[in-house]
Amino acid sequence: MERKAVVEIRDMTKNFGITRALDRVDITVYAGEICGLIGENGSGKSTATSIYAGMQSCDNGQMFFKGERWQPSSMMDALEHGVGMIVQENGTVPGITVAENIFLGESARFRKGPLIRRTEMIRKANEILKSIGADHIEASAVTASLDFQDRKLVEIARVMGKKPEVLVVDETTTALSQKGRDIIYDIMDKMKTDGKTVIFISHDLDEIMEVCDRLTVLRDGKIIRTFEKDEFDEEAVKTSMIGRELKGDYYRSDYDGSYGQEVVAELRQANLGDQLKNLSLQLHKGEILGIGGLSHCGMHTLGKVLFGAVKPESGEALVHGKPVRDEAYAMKEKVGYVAKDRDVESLCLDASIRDNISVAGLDQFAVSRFLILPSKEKAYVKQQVDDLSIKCRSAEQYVSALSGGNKQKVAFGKWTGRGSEILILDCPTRGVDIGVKQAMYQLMYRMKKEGKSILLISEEMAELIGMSDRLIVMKDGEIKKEFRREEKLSESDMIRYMI
Amino acid sequence: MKMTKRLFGIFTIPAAVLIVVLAVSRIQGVALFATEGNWVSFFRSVANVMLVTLALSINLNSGRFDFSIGSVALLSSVISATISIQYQLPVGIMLLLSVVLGAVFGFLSGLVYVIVKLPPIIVGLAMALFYEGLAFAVTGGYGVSFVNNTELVGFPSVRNYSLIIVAALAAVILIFDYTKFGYNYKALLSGQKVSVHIGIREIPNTLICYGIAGALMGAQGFITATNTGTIQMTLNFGSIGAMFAAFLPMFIGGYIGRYINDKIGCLLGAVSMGLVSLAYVRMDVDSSVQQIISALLLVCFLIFLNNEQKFKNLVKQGR
Amino acid sequence: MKKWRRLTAFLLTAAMVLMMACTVMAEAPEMDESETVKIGVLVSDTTSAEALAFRAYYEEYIQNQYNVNFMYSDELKDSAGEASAIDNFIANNCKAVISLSSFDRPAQIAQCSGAGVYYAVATGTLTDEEYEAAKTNEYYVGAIGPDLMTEYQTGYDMAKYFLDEGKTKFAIFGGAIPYYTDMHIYRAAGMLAAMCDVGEGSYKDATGMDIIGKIYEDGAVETGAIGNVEVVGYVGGYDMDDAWFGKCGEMAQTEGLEVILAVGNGSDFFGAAKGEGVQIASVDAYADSYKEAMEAGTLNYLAGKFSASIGPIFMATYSAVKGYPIRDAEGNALALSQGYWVADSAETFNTYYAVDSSKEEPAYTKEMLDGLFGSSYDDFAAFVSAYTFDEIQGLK
Amino acid sequence: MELKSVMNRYGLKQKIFSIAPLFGLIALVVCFLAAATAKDLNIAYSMKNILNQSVVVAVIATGAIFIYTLGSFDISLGASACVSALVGGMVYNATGSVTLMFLTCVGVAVAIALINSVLASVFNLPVFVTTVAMLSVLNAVVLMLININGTGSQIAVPTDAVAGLNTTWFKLLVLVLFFAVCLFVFDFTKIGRLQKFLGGNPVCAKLSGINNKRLAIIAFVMSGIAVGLGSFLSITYAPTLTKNTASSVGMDVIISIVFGGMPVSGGARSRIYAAVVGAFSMTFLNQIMVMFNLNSGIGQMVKAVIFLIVVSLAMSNQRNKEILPR
Repeated sequence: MERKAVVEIRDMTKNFGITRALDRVDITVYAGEICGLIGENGSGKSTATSIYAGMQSCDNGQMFFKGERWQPSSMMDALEHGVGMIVQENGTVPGITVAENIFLGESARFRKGPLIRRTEMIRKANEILKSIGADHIEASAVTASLDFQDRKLVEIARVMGKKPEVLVVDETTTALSQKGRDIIYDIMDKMKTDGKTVIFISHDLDEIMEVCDRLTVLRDGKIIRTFEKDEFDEEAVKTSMIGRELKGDYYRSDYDGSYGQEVVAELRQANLGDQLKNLSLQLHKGEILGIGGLSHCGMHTLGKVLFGAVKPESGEALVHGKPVRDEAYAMKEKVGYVAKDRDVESLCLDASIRDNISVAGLDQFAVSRFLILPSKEKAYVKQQVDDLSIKCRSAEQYVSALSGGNKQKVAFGKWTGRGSEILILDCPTRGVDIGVKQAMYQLMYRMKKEGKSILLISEEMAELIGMSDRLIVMKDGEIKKEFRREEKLSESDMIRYMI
Repeated sequence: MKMTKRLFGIFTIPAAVLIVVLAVSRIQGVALFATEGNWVSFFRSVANVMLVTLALSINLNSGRFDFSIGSVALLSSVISATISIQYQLPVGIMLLLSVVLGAVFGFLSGLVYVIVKLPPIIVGLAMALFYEGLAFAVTGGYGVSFVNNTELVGFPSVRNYSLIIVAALAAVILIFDYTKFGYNYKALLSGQKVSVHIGIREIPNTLICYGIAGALMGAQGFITATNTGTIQMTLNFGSIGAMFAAFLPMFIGGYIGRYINDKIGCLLGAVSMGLVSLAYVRMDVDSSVQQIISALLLVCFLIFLNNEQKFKNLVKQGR
Repeated sequence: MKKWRRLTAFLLTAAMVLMMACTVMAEAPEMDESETVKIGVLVSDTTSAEALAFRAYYEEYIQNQYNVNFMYSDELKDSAGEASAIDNFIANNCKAVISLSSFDRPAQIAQCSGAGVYYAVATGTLTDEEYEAAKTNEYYVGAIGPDLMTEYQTGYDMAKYFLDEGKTKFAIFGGAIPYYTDMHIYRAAGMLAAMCDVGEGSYKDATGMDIIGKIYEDGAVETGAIGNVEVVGYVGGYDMDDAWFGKCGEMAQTEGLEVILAVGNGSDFFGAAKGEGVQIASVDAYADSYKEAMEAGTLNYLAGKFSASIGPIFMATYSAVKGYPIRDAEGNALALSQGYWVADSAETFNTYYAVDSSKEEPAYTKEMLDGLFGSSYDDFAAFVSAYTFDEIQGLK
Repeated sequence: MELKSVMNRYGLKQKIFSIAPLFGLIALVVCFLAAATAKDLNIAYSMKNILNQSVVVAVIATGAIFIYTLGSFDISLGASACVSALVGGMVYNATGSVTLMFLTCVGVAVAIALINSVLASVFNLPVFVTTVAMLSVLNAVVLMLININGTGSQIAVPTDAVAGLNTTWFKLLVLVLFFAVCLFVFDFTKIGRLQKFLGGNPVCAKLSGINNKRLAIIAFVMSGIAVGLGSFLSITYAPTLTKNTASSVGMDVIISIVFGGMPVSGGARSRIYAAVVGAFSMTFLNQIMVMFNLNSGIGQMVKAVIFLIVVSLAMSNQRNKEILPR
């Protein structure tokens, strides 16, 4: 049977400053299939698809859509002509209604004379929400009042309302509950049976192999290999993703799961809105305590409370038995906190590597904790850069110019440099490529062995299972289940308590 | 939202101001609205404050602090008055001219901003200097005077000011709430990056914002000019003062805007300020005392806004 | 040390004056115009009608007649601004500074004489103490302008004019009284003094010149009855905000008000708002806007400076720069008072205005000024004291 | 190999643009000297004059950099300088002590700064709007001070009392010393480092244990000291004080800081020398205008254009092509 090429990308090149994000990439996707794109962070998979979906332009190369030359001027334009994309980051505008988000940039559709008919817009939006199975969302609600998952569904509604021929789904499922995932899978299936095209981007190998008919691997802006369904093989895909075989352990290899007796940090009956409900937990010396759950189960808040950044309404956070007043106190007690939202909470992007690393370590190298001697600072920063092998031109380079993995290393360096004994890591490997991930897992393990304690909050179940001594599953601000470290523990065991 | 809560939110501030002002003037033994002139000056300050507040908030809501609005009012009124005197135009045409010229100068400010892509505050400062200088150069420093042009100085009246208030308010509500531009404006306002990625064109939208703010300032400049029949020149940022008076009504407008259209909030904020101004006039309050009262009002309201939750908790505990 | 220097300066000046007197007697002073003389002009309020009219006279008339080049300061707001502007003039090699700015005159004099630059006050006077300190300073040319008594009298005459017409209800616009600007206080005091005299009453228990002190105490004028006349309204300051314009409007429309007496800017702020039958009087300059106001009947009385009034002080300065300072017998610098042209009808206003705004034949022409070059103090004083319109026209 | 050289060049470019304002200053100096030669200017006197006219703004702006670094904005600096100078002048007239006057100037300015910062930080108010309110309070205070004083429109310190300090060397000394202190605090102590970080990303700063309230108060105190010094210097320069004393300083400070290449959003790109560079650049620019005896209106237009050009050049490497800056 002759397959009909719908999406064709030929010889596409894109540079960001000095970085070559795409290097002569060719991609072809056919009607009636779900094609997966996989690769490490910065491999170019999102760049290529976002260019095709009109979000940005390429420097060189050609695109075709159903055999015709394809040059969308914007996402709106692309969507108008049949190519829709659901983006990785939050793609909704918080301050306006759901309906306005669904028809973002195309309010003119409801124009009568020069004026826009609001009620008509809301009615149409409700129709679309219903058609994708998200009728629990009210189109006249303000988007900011929805949770993350529903906002994602609004975005999906925006795209699906246009009945696209091609749908690009970029790492959308990670943060969704089963219900959200099911909605997306249903949509993808339906498109496939209708003879339309889906491009599915994910870093989750299991998921992508399950869903896709074909799989293209990118690395460093180049197409490495395309696997047909019958060629799918986890190890082979992984190898082509990172370009070498992973040497050594990925996660930790032992199933020992033991830790010290001493409680170094704990929460006592902490309450905070719907985020924490009478929650107590203890972190021990030399323990990696994993906390898993859906994005809004309260685990991210938990991390902040333990670091003193957020005050619980009642109950308390203790470190070494004493209440944590604020972040500065926590730091004095050698607690470190790597936040989930790296670019906003962990780093100051518009500052140098030096600034970012030394800001938390001033009490380590500043004379009398006050005077900064350039030579001492340089040495301190260099130590962290070397220890974590941060790839950079110099320590004076702005953090904004670094890749995701290297940024995260800087965020780590901030805390490891000052000898933190207790590390609260919130999604530490989010948006980090496999190579760096592995390095971080090994670092965590080493720290555990050194007797340090780690609270690992993550949305990635594999790494929780792979790394934790103890694993707590949260839902709606409560602890639903606690697992001990064991070989047999699987993701489905966890999911049962999460959803 | 319940209707009572809504009405409460809308009218608490203006009503409270009215009650306080009435009570104080009763104690002082003066009537607030004694003469026709009092009504005229009340409506004038409402119109004035509302126009500046709207103009300021259009851009400030989007994070663009534009220092040049005062100079736009100055320059557009200078040119429109000069032309009107020269060709003996009726006052309605002068108003129209002011508004159009204001829109043009506002648009130009915006154009410079989108071309140089510097923070709006910097561009605003430069444009304020430029427009003040231009107004000075155009009139040779003399300013414009048409005290004796009965056509033009006959403008101030309750009816005319109300017409301006209603027309301006209707126009901005229509434009910002019922047009494609308005929908895109709101989207860009709280989700700049997402909206741009989607394909909403930010530059034209921004230019229109500056144009509308300029048009409003053109009307404001017209009101100031026709009030006395003279336009005094100013240099070295003398024109930015007008903006500071708009902060309090803008915050009040923002608060009221939670319960009703935010533009109407601006009007109610301006009404509150108009009452306070009138009270100053009627009770002959010394200008330094005025300044201190205004500053205290601003600070107190800000403290309330920024600590609202704490206040609510206090009230709850109090019960 | 200091005394020594002063003494030497004094002796030197005296000697010079003596020598000068000898040379004057010996031969007529000669105007050498081979070199362009740069003169700096200090202006505090660059946008006032008065300042602009003065500037036009210097730049469009004097500069065309003599080999001089005027350099103007920017708007000045305080004494630091004055000092900077003078520094600029000195750096630009100005030979003299003519000042229309009065934040700190002693400092201006000190700064100029320190740099060997001549200094003159236009449209104003020094206080007695200031004059005492400066009069023998070689670089201090002198001051010509309305002294404070002239200001007082101007206010007095203005109010008297209307009182004589039988008007009894007045409102006063106090301009910069809240900021304690002397000339505005004296003008207002003069107005009130006239009311006391005619109305046979007193202002806060004071009459005549004592009223000046009362205004200084309050920084404002109090409303109320003065005998059988009444001050029904008062506004001061230049706040230019809604409340201030409201006050102005309210004052202009006060029930029964007959006349608004303004220390300045009368028709600017009240012309548009005034009620039926209210007359306005003001002190200012013979500018375009006042011409229209007079013709339209919005303004009924104007005591105005004429733009050429700063002609003589230019000549005194120019003369000094060229080596012929004008000094009295004791070697003292000029201290001359000069008053306003008063117009009470559109007709007189227009007659004055035509002369005042002429760039070919202004009130003081080159021919008239040339006669002052190197003249004696007395001749100079006589010339300046004949400042009324008719007197000046009579000289032509 | 090629990539490396490109990277080096990129790094270099970043550096060059960051010192563009310095080039701007040099260009202005060159223009000034060229014009001065052509226009027969007394250059030696002019240099002294330029110092006189820059020093107050340079000192105050240098202190204000600490506030700007936090991404805040203080519009009440000019009014604060006026109040400090007036109170200082009154204290001198009451006591006859220059030292007391100096201490009063600094004390009053610091007190005002403290009120500003404590109000803003205790009640979580936006700093800019707080200073707008403070501006109107201070303006009222100025009128009252002049009222209380009762000697008419001014408070005059005898010229002789401060003439000894109205010298080039004293001014240079104050400027250099204060600049050195600020440079030290800004670049070599924890305070400056944390302030830059706080300005760059307040959320991350909080999560790095930085106490934003304390740093904001320190920033305001630094600017208060600067305002005090500035008001003292302006008394020595022009001892007759009126309601308009230092009235143009407020805006001059903002313009100078921006002209010197300081990003209005503060953060890590903040430079302590921006204020001095900007203040002197503005004075040189003004001097060039003066030489050409431009009409005030046209002069101001030319200034606006040059200001925009220099600032655009200085910030040309910080621009986001995709969305407009806010």
